[in-house]
Amino acid sequence: MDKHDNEEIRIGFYICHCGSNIAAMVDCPEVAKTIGALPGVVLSRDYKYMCSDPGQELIRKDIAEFRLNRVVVASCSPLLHEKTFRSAVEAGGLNPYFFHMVNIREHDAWVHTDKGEATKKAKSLARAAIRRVAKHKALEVKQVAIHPDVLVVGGGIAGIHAAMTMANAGKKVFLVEREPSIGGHMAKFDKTFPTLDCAACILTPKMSEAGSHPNITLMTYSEVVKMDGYVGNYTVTIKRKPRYIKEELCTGCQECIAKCIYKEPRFRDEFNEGLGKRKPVYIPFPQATPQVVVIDPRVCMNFKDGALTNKCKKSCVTACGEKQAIDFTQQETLQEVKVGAIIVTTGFQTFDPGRIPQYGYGRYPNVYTALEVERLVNASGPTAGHVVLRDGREPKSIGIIHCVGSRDRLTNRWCSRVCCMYSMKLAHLLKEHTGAEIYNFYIDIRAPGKGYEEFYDKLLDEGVQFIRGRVGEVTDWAVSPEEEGRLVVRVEDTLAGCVRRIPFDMVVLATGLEPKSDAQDVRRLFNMSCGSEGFFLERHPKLAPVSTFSDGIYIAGCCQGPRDIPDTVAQAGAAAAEALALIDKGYIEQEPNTAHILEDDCCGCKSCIPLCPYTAITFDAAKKKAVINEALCKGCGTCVAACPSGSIVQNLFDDGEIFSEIEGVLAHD
Amino acid sequence: MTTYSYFPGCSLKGTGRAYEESLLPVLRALDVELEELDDWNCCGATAYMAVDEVRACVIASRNLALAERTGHKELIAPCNACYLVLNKTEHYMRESPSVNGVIQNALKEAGLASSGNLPVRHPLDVLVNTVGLDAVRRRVRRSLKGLKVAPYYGCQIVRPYSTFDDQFNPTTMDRLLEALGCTVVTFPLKTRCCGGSLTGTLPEAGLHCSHVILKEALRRGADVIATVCPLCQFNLDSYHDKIAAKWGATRIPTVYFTQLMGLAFGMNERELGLHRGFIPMKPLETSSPE
Amino acid sequence: MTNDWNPRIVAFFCNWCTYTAADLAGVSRLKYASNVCVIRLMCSGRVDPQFVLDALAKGADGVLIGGCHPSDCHYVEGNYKCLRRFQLLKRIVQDMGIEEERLRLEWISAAEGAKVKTVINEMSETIRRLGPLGIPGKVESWDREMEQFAAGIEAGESSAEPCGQHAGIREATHV
Amino acid sequence: MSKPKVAFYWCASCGGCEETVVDLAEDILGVVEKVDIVLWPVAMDFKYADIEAMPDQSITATLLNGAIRSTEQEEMARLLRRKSQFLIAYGACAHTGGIPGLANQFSREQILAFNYELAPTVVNEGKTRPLMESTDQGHALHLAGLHNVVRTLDQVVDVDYYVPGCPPTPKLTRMAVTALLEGKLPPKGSVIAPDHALCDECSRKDTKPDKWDFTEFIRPHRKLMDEKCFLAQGVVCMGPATRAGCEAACTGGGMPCTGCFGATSRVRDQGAKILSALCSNIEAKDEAAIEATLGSIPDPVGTFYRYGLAGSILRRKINLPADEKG
Repeated sequence: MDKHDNEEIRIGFYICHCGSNIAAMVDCPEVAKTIGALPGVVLSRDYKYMCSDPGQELIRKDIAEFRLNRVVVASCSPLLHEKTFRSAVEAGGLNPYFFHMVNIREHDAWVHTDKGEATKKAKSLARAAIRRVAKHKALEVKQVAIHPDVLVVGGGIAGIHAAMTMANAGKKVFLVEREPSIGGHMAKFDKTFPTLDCAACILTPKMSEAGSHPNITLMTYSEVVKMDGYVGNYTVTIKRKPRYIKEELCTGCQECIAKCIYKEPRFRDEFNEGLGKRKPVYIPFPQATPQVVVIDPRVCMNFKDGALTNKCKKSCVTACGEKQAIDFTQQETLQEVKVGAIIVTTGFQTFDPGRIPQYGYGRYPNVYTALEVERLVNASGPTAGHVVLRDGREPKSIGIIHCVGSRDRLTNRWCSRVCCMYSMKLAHLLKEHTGAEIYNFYIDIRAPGKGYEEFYDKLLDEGVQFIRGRVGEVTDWAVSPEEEGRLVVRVEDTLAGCVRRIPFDMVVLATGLEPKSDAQDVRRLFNMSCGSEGFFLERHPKLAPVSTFSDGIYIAGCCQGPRDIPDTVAQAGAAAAEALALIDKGYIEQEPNTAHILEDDCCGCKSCIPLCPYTAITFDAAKKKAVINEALCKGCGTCVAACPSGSIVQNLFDDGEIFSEIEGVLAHD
Repeated sequence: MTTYSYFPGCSLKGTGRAYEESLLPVLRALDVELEELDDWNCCGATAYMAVDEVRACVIASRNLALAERTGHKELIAPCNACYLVLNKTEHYMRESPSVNGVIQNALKEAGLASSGNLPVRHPLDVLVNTVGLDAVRRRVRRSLKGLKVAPYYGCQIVRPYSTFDDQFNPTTMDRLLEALGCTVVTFPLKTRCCGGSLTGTLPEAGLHCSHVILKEALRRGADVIATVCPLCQFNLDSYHDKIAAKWGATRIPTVYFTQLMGLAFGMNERELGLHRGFIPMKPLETSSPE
Repeated sequence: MTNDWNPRIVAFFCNWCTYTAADLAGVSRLKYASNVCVIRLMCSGRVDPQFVLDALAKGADGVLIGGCHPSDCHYVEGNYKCLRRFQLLKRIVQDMGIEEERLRLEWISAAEGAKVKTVINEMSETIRRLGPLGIPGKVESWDREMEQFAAGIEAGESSAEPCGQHAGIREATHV
Repeated sequence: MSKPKVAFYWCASCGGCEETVVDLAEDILGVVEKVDIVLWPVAMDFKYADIEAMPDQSITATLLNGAIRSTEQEEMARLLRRKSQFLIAYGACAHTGGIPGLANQFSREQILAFNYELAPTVVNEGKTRPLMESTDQGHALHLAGLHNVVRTLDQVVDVDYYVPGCPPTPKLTRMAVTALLEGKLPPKGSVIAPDHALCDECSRKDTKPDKWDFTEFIRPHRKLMDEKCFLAQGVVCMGPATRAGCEAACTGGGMPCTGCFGATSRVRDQGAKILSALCSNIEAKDEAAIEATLGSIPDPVGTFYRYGLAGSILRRKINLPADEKG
């Protein structure tokens, strides 16, 4: 049935030393010798770096010189270099799929300790590949056009920067943000370390630019609920939550807020971490983008438990006047967009200090989180930048506890990377605002960045105290008059070598960064993986840090792991560049590992039809046989395994190939 | 009427007699019967644990085996030390095949066996999470309104196995006491060391631990300290003269939470063993039976 | 079992989760038993029960299948299909006299390099304990009864009893 | 020139195959006059000696039915192989082991013990077992020995063609014979039957649903079957994994297919394949629920390997002894 069935098989085998990575644990010449003796193998070499140009050149030359028609390379993981070698084979004039790769680095040399055993295993794996490759068939790569538009999920600094980069490159971008305004965490910060330039001053321009950019469609107060399709051709469904305001009509004059029947703001203000109050109709913060108010149906008089009652006299509507931007009947809507690539920048959440009760957050009013303090010191914050405790006093002494929910086996093991620096930033700002005496309790100071260490020095000069030791507890248990009515930090001073009790008016917890609580859902939504700690997993820790295992889906910012603003922006740029590279190619080549029905053999039993998650298999009522639409097939092979009469074949993974691989790994020398 | 296996341990038959005297009637009043294990032995705590952990577990495991044989679904151990050692033993039996091996062999010798899966529970846990606070409230005859109590849990009940409450800030007893009408004072030293056996070996250090707790309880304006552990009760109640001599008087009674429950249930102070404490509790003249 | 004997395990790993996890184990330089050979498939749903039986028949002492965690399948539900087949296959294999521990299905996500290590080590320990399955050898020994017999005939001494149980039929008995 | 010589022989089988030859009805006459039947124990009287006397290859074709289970069967298989140009495995037993192949789940001793002692219908105080050598009134009597393993014909000797089925249909038999007589031979090793699965010719095919979502497998005796596809009714039908050619005799007659024609040429293990197809379409997603559904298949081996065990990938229960005298 296949023209290659009867041709003479001439296999070239190459085993790579990968410097000493493989050679140190696998006796490469020995393997080359053994494999060279196998039937069908006309050439067997070991070489220092197969992936290098000379290595690939070698393959090309050999194909011509030795009339090779199959090639096997034993080196690293195919996930890393399969493409490389396939193109080398192609360059040699062969169909790229007359090639098979053997993973003797990640799956052998690196994980074993006995050279004899590792070598034996390398032989088995190679032998399997030799038997398999003989069965390989010539395959055609399918080219699929790419949709040029892009989706960015998450409107924090990462999302904004990625969107801007691509929009400036002329791409149409959909920027989806869950909150009523873009800006993310950065918008809540007062100053940024170590330069101390104000976050708002550098972020706001970017926000409004993104909001007004002709190539950017801003979708705030919206969430992605579904993603279909494949790289280059994704169909994404976006939920637009009702903000009860017609965005296009609202001018942001905020009259409605002023005229709301609630004279005073009295509801928890999310943006100010609950330190401030807002009205049912509000605008999250002065620089919010878009400058469009939003109505909170949970507290608005005109609703009850979110349901419209029209009980309110609607002074806001009157205030809005002929603009008529307020629409209480607004419903949640679903919107579909088609894009070629997706950049996920969904960010992080801060650690909930309630999980460490011994630090007293929630029990002692004067224990604050760092993010709360960011709002306290912020000029546009709830206290207009006036640092006062909940009881109105100004703190005379402040303790800042580092690594709360970081580097801790009981909560999160990782270092959150930014806490040391922002703690020092807050120390500086608090001192500036209050002149209070300030202590930092740290495990190690981690200041690895441009101007970071210098900033640490600066603080030492400013007389901020640093005590090395993880704080045991924050308590109001007083043993001396000066401790009465204050918060006592009990800590082992590991430099002085003694346990100390230090009383404070205010304690600040430098809470760490962790994956968003719904990261797992988002991961599933976009078909990504998560690391063990729950941050999104990059395709390769070194070489593909913003790619994921799903082609065309990229990640940037803290959703991939804790990082500071400069790194986040750099990463967002990188993700944008990757997406642009993908899109501007115009088409993607699809791995031809799809399945097809052997029409004469199919008996039309329909076993396979319900199994396909992509409905690629349909029943041809006329022929009474199943048909696979290879454009929809993603090549999982589930139907192939299930076909009871063996009438479905999967390219690259057909039964014959796999059986011979099994035979190969089990055959003895 | 639900029945549990009951492992009293040495304390409840000795220094902690009052605990048992109050525990049994209080539970009975709430339709819970305790059936004392026949032929139980030392739980393996203290010295054993320090000398040879595995053997200590073997000793404990015998009690677990006996309990499983009774067919009751759960075992109740009121003494924190017993509670901890029994749980610890089961933990090892599940986690460490080697330790489990030793234990099973030893048990086989005695014609016994233990799955290591029998739930070992503290009465506090049972009262709040199984019997329930509503049932408790319904049974209150004489509210303890006005009585200021410092809830003291000790170290062993939530550490290292926080099976039913937070390791650093347990609140189960707080809620129970509130259900009795008491005012529970905020007590940051809830789980701080009472001195444990140091009071015997290193009095200086041990007594200071107790002193700190007593002093803070007074500072918080508590009338009484409520405890869930015989050793804590003993340490906090028995050394007042020595403590006074060293750091000044800190007279405050320390009673078992079950004794307070008994009072609230309108039971007789003597039956509840309240007369056994060195520092007697002020009679509750204020609150009269409702 | 003899210590010099090393179990042979064939593993079928899905490309997206378990194979990647195994790569991660490599990158993290975790060390594990060297007697497992991984065959890469795109999805655990591609694991045809025939592959498992064939591997055993060709000399594997155990077969390990690795896929994405439930509801994490790169192809939505391939891993469920695999699980369903696996559960019945296990029963059949047991009925055919093979210890069920010789088959193992594990969900290992791309992040769980350490799990690859533990699973493989556990499994090769289990199988070391069970001893060799050695089906090819068994089949050989089964067929010996024939070889000997055939040899007997060739030697034209079929009235003898090569297997001690053959009755010569030279004297033409009527049928 | 003389007529081509044909032999029929009968090993471990029920005799149904012989019936089919007879079922050729009047066609048999056509066959008889075109060929010389040199061996047909069931119908005519021959001596093995006559066969032995023939020169090798002198028989044009031998249609051998039945699995190889005894030393005698083995010897005859080898003998006939030697004497024939074409050896044809005729019927499920010779082809894939057939029902006798199910004996590969038991050891030789288990089988003898059950048949001669333990079976409830057996009364045998003396625990007498058949002897291979015995004398009766001075005559030495010989019996064939029972092998430990049941084998398909091609596990013993080289086979040229296969005619599948339990039993094969007259139509296929005719096809085979005609092919031989007219010299229109398919490639060696072919199975003389279509190479697609049964559903293709099943009258119930059109009632096959597009989604199965099995929650339970019902056994045929449990309920009255209607005209719909058996799988649609939750009944295990081997049709999808079984070679066509029987013209859906069973499903047409109200019984699900039990798989006697064996698998298609693209499948190595019929049982594994039907298992894969059915299980993939179970509704449940968690182990417990899946287990519950599978619980309704009490004997998977007997169900999925009814005719194919001896020829399957595993062939025989692995932990049975290789050699057992009895």
